[in-house]
Amino acid sequence: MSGFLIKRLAQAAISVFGVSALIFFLQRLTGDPVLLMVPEGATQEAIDQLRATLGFDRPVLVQFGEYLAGVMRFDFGASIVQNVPVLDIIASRLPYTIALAAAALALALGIGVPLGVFMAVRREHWLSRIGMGFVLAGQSLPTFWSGILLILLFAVVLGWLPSSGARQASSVILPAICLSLLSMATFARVARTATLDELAKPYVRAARAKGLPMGRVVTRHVLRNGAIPVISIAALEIANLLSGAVIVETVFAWPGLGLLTIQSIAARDFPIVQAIVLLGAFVSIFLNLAADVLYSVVDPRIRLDGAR
Amino acid sequence: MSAAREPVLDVRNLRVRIGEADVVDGVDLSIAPGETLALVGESGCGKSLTALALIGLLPEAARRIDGEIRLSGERIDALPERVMNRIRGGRIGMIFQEPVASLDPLMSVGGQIAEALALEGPITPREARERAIAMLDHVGITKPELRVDQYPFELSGGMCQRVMIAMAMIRRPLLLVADEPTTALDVTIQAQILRLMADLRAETGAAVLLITHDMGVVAETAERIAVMYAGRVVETGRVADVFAAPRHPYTALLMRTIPRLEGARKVALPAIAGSVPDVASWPVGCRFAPRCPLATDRCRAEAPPLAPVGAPSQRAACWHTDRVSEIAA
Amino acid sequence: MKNTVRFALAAALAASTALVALPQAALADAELLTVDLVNEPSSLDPHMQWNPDSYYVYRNIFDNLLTRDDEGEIVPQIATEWEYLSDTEIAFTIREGVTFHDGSPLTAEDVVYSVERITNPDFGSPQLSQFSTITAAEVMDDGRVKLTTSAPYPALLAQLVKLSIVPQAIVEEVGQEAFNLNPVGSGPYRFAGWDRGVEVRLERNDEYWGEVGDFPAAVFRAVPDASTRVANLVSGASDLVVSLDPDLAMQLETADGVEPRTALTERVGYLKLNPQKPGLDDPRMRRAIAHAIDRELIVEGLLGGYDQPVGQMLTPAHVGWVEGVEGVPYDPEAARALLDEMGDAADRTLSFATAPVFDQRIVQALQQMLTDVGLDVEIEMTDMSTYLAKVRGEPAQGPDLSFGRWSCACQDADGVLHPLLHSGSSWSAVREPELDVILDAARATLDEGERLSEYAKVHEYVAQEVPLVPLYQAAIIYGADERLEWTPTPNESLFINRMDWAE
Amino acid sequence: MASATSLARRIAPPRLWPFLAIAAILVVGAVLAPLIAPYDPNAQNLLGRLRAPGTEVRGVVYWLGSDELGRDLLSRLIHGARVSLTVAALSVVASGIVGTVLGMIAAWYRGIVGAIIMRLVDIVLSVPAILLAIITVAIMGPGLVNVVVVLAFTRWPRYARVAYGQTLGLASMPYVRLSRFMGGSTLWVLGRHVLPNIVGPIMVVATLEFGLMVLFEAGLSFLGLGVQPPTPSWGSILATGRNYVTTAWWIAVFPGLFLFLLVLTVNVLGDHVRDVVEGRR
Amino acid sequence: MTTPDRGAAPLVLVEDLEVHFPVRKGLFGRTTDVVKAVDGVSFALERGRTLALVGESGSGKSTTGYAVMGMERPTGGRVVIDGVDRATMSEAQVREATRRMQIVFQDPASALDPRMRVGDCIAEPLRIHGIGTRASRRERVAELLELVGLPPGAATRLPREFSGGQRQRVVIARALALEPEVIVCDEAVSALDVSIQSQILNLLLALQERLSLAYLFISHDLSVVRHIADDVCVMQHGRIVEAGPVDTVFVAPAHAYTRALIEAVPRLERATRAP
Repeated sequence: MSGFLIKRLAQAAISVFGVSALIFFLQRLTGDPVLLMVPEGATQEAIDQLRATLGFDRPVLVQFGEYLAGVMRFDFGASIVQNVPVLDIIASRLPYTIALAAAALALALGIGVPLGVFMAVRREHWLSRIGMGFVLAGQSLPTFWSGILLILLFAVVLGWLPSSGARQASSVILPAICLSLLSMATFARVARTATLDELAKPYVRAARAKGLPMGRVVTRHVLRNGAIPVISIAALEIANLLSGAVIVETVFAWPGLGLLTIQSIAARDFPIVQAIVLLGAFVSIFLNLAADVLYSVVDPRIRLDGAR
Repeated sequence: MSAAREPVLDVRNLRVRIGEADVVDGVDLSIAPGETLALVGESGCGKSLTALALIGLLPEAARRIDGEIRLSGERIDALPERVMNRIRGGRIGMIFQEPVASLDPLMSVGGQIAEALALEGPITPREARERAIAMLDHVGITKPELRVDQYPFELSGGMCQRVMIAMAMIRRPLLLVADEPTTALDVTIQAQILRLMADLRAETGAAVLLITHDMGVVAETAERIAVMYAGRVVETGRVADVFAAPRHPYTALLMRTIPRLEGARKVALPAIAGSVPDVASWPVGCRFAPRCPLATDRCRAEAPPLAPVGAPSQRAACWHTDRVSEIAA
Repeated sequence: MKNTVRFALAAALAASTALVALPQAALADAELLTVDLVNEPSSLDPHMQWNPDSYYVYRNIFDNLLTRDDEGEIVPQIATEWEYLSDTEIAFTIREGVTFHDGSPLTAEDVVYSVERITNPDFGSPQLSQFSTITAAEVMDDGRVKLTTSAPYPALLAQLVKLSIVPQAIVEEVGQEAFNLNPVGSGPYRFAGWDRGVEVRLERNDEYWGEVGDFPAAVFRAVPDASTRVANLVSGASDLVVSLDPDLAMQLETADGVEPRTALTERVGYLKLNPQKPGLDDPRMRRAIAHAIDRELIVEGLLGGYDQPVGQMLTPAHVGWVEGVEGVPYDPEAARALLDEMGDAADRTLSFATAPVFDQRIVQALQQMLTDVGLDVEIEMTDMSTYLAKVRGEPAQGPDLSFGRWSCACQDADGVLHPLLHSGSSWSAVREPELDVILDAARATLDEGERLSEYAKVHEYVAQEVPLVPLYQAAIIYGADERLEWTPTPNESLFINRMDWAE
Repeated sequence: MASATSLARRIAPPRLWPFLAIAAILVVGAVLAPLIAPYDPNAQNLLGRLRAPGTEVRGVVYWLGSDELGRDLLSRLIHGARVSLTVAALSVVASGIVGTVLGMIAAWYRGIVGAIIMRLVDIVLSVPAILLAIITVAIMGPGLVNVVVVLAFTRWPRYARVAYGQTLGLASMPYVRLSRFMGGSTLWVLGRHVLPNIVGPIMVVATLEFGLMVLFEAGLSFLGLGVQPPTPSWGSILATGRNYVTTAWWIAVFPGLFLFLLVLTVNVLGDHVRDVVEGRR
Repeated sequence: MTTPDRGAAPLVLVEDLEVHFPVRKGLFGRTTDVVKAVDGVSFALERGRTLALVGESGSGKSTTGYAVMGMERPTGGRVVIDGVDRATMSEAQVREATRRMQIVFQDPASALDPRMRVGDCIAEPLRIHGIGTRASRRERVAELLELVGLPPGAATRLPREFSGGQRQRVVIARALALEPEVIVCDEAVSALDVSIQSQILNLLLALQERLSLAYLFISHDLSVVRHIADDVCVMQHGRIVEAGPVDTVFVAPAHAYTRALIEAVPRLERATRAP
């Protein structure tokens, strides 16, 4: 167990370092934020002065070294644009991201998985066909488009829900629906595939032969066995939710990290982007790790030594 | 007619269709209490589908289009699912070819046995566990109190098959259907499992439908045999009678084509030409005709009925039962 | 399945707890003015940033040395009057009785401190270039504040409209970072809180020396998507939204209870030509381009008539606007003739730089108009940062054409024409010594008449040589609740104390 | 004969025919766009802006209405099909090839090479795709080719993962071991045995990705980073159209409908490909 | 034995062969245990003879076969091919040894690339070894198909169009392509239907006679082994418990395990004794 963890953490460290370096240098290839900060017509001297004040006139490698040294001390710097410590900014945005992602994930899992299982168990049922149509429809529309439709319908026409922002708890509903559509389809598909795979296995027939009704076979055996692919997809999907949130958060003015990401990239606010990427890398590594741990909980055959 | 004489299983004219093809084509079977009937055939002859049709667990693509199935005289072929669930595992136990894969990999073997017990009626977990342990012990698993909490992957194939047998027999079924129960096992394990099945049969008086492709296994375990070829029973009778004088060329060839521990060595074995035809291209007439050394035009045009021939117990579906001894020689 | 269900439940639980933890706003609707900006302010320290979303907010917290009235005239704010001591020295009388939100009085020292702070190169204010001509600020014996410039600088007063006064004592005591998080000014509203990413809250300053606002509180939210801003306004979630385009304004006109509010600003929409590139070094091609463009059609057909076509690189809101300058007329025939004259030299694909923040319809319409007279134009849209780097760099490497909307936020020709046309400016692609002389001369005198005559020459040059094609004076379009009493001004400020509900 | 029919039915059962028809129409429409489109998709008429479907302005009939610059929406949608399909197809092909090759190599060599490649997969997967896209566009500038490059760059790990797993599995298959044992070179074994056998699962990923790529391009257009204006893509039309939902619904509704049909078709066909590949039908 | 005389040395000589697999377990994935799959096995296979390795699953018989083929690296002992130790072979010698030894697996389905036409499958060893032109290879494929009793048209079809027995014939044809001297048959007939099994056994016997092949015949089926082999090694837990000519071992098994194995084989004869 701990050997496995150490190996995974070492791999993770390499990945995180790679991600940081990649993003650090890529970003600096795209120029710096100075021009975005100064008024139109700012003189060259003023621009150079600001550049020097912010430290962008130094060699990139020096900047990278400094950045790494900072990260080692858990110092992620301050936002160039906002002049506020990056950690404070991220800490204030993170709850919104978690709320949105969790709500979307709950919707996606809560609807997608049962739907997928149903579609596998009752393949010819009319509900299966409708369900599949619904799922396909959900993932066939760009979120920026379904988003505005949701706003127009539920906020403007019906007036049931807030149109945007995060003032009330109910504000999360529309963006969560919008964000969950794609993942819901993915979960439904994976659950369907996994269930179909399991249904074809000999133990299902054997369980039926010992007299278990189909429903019990599904709930007691198939679902548990089919959970593994769902778990591994869930880990990937959470990462997707976070990145899909960029557009959803933009449309719904939801103050999560997605919106912050895109704004920070546009503003070339390097320290924030850098920190978000780092956070993202950690989250994705953590999720994969969590998925592995979950596998071993579900499946006695998997011990955490990396081998099945 | 006394209850004892009534067959445990009586199947009439069973037909199973996949797509356009009748993969099981008019099969009749009957097993007396305490008797073992061996259903023999090569892969794809429909013997497993026959077994699955008996317990109403045909795969999605297949459907039973005809046939009466009686269990101790009672029709079970048109029962609602709910009632059928009680028969499965209760009055008919079944074991399969792949013992490891036939157990849920994520549930302890004790759990799976307990699950079968719970179907019988309310039972406390403690009692279920005790009965599971007792049954494991009964099927010859050492240290049952340890094994009961283990998972299938921690057990060998032979042990898994013992677990399967335990699960199938724990509710004392009238009929045990065993679909190639020893094919995946080593010979020494096979011998043990067959002995275990024989012991349990003797103890419970259950009838056994044993599906196998191994004539040796048939010889050692069954009283009666039904040989299937391409969806039909081509010969049936008491094992001793059929083996002594097979009346269908396929049976005869099948018995001669196997190398034996007491035969000649390093010589060409009598072979059956060609291979088992695909379901989609089953010939008209006698389906064995294309591979049969005795085949005539009649065979290729007209399917022979399963008719009494030879010993009193014996029946064969061949136009040339009289010439089969030519091959057997 | 049990696991997935359990997982889903856990996720739902996490979601609901996270939501409960969110800050809840509870204010009576009518008491609170809700304004939807595009982005949240980057900083509320008035010296630390330069962008409209910050300005909209902090301008209500801070008073500036000078300000403009609704007609756009420069009028007193913290300075009550001013007097030129010489061409390079100007003395300001500081208003008495003004207090910061903490109750401390605003003094001449605070004014000097504010000037020194923003002009200190090490401080790194993005606004440095607007005030860099100021070389000294001192409190005079009579309590007035004297500013000294390195040379006569006619746009100084216009620039000082943007100089916010910060409290020296507080800034020095709490330090830069804390002041940034909790800004204290002397304006009509005080800072009440900032949920990062969500909203900035302001409260009315009841002790304000000037016009005290009617709204007890205001909230500024960041809503990046224009369609969402419109939806917010229509659904009643906000009272005022900024930055709409004419087509969205049209939506408001058809909706109940809301309406567009517009004002012509000092922004000039223009097409910049790069005379340093082959083909475009020929004035005939540049004239042809100017002839090809139908400003009227763009304004009337595309911009819904909110904007105003211009023939010079200024707007009537600018000092330096010369009445009657027509610019190059729309004449596609003349354009084609000029291009024919050039022959093969005109056969080149012209790159046309733009960025997503600009109205792409205009850019595409321009492209179409140029295509119509036989030019081959390819749009290169990049994000703003890349766009700025391209249009500002060495012209030889820059794009052939670029679209822009220029604002110096000073309503003075010097802030537009000097950077865009002077060879010493990195924003200019023009290398014309004679023009440099004119621009320098116009900048070196405080005499408005003299300046006007110099700028008339510049307009003449632009119309003749066409380094720029002035297109229109941009309108700013807000969406507002019909009941909101408020008129937008050219300098794009949102003074909450000048707003009220009707009735 | 009968088996040929049943094969045809297995590959294209009747319930798929409507979707195959849609796919065919879309592809043919995209290929023949210049011939089919009634007007020049970029021809503006600022005096004929935002006209409802069926309106005629100076001899030009806007069957599906006109857009915010008075261009014929139908013509733009037909040409847009070209762009959307091209971007999706090219990016799927590019990322598919890169990912498959890297995945196979990683599984074949294992060890250091495999570790490096799979770490790279982790890295790219752990960075939000949109962020990589934005940065890449910022460096390279937008445009059709660059959009494809961006998509390929961000999506290849998905194929690499599948190729990796599949190749690992195949490497232990007797025929692969035998080929290798007999002295088959890496290129030989990977090219002759591994690649043909992992094409199925890769195709499954590709069909899923295809729909996503169409949406991704649309997302980039929404953020102003898609194909260059005035080039029409469904995504870019839809992105502008959403500003006109209440005033000129047709600009957003028609591309939305087309996009929906396309992605739906791809998904339905993709599901079918998956079922066939995985032997579930 | 030590003289590298081609005539005298057995074709395959295995001495004290050990194949141990590490089992990684425990906290840090240390090697805490080894599985002794093959543990000191010795035998010799002569030209034109059939040596059977018989035993139950896990007895190490397949691993031994792989080690002989060079597909598994021994951890101890020697595999000597025609007088040359595998461990000391040059690259060219390895190549040559590869050519002279071929293997037929149990499952013909997984032994053939499902996407490769049968002709290409059979010609693959030739192509890899760079033997012949396209045309000559096609000829050779036709020859081989005939040799194993398949119609010439088979070359252009895919494996899935054939039955299990026919596929095993294809596998055998491929094994014969390089004119090997030894064929390792790893449970080569175990997965086949009974009616097919005898066909393949007959084919193997015929081929041996015609091409003087040596077989290393790995099987768990004692009846089959007795039928086809000259000599037999009975394996249990990685060791040979009994070895000798088939007649001797089957008639008078010396080891208890051998006796148990033989006794466990179900026999037709017993049916007649049944009540």
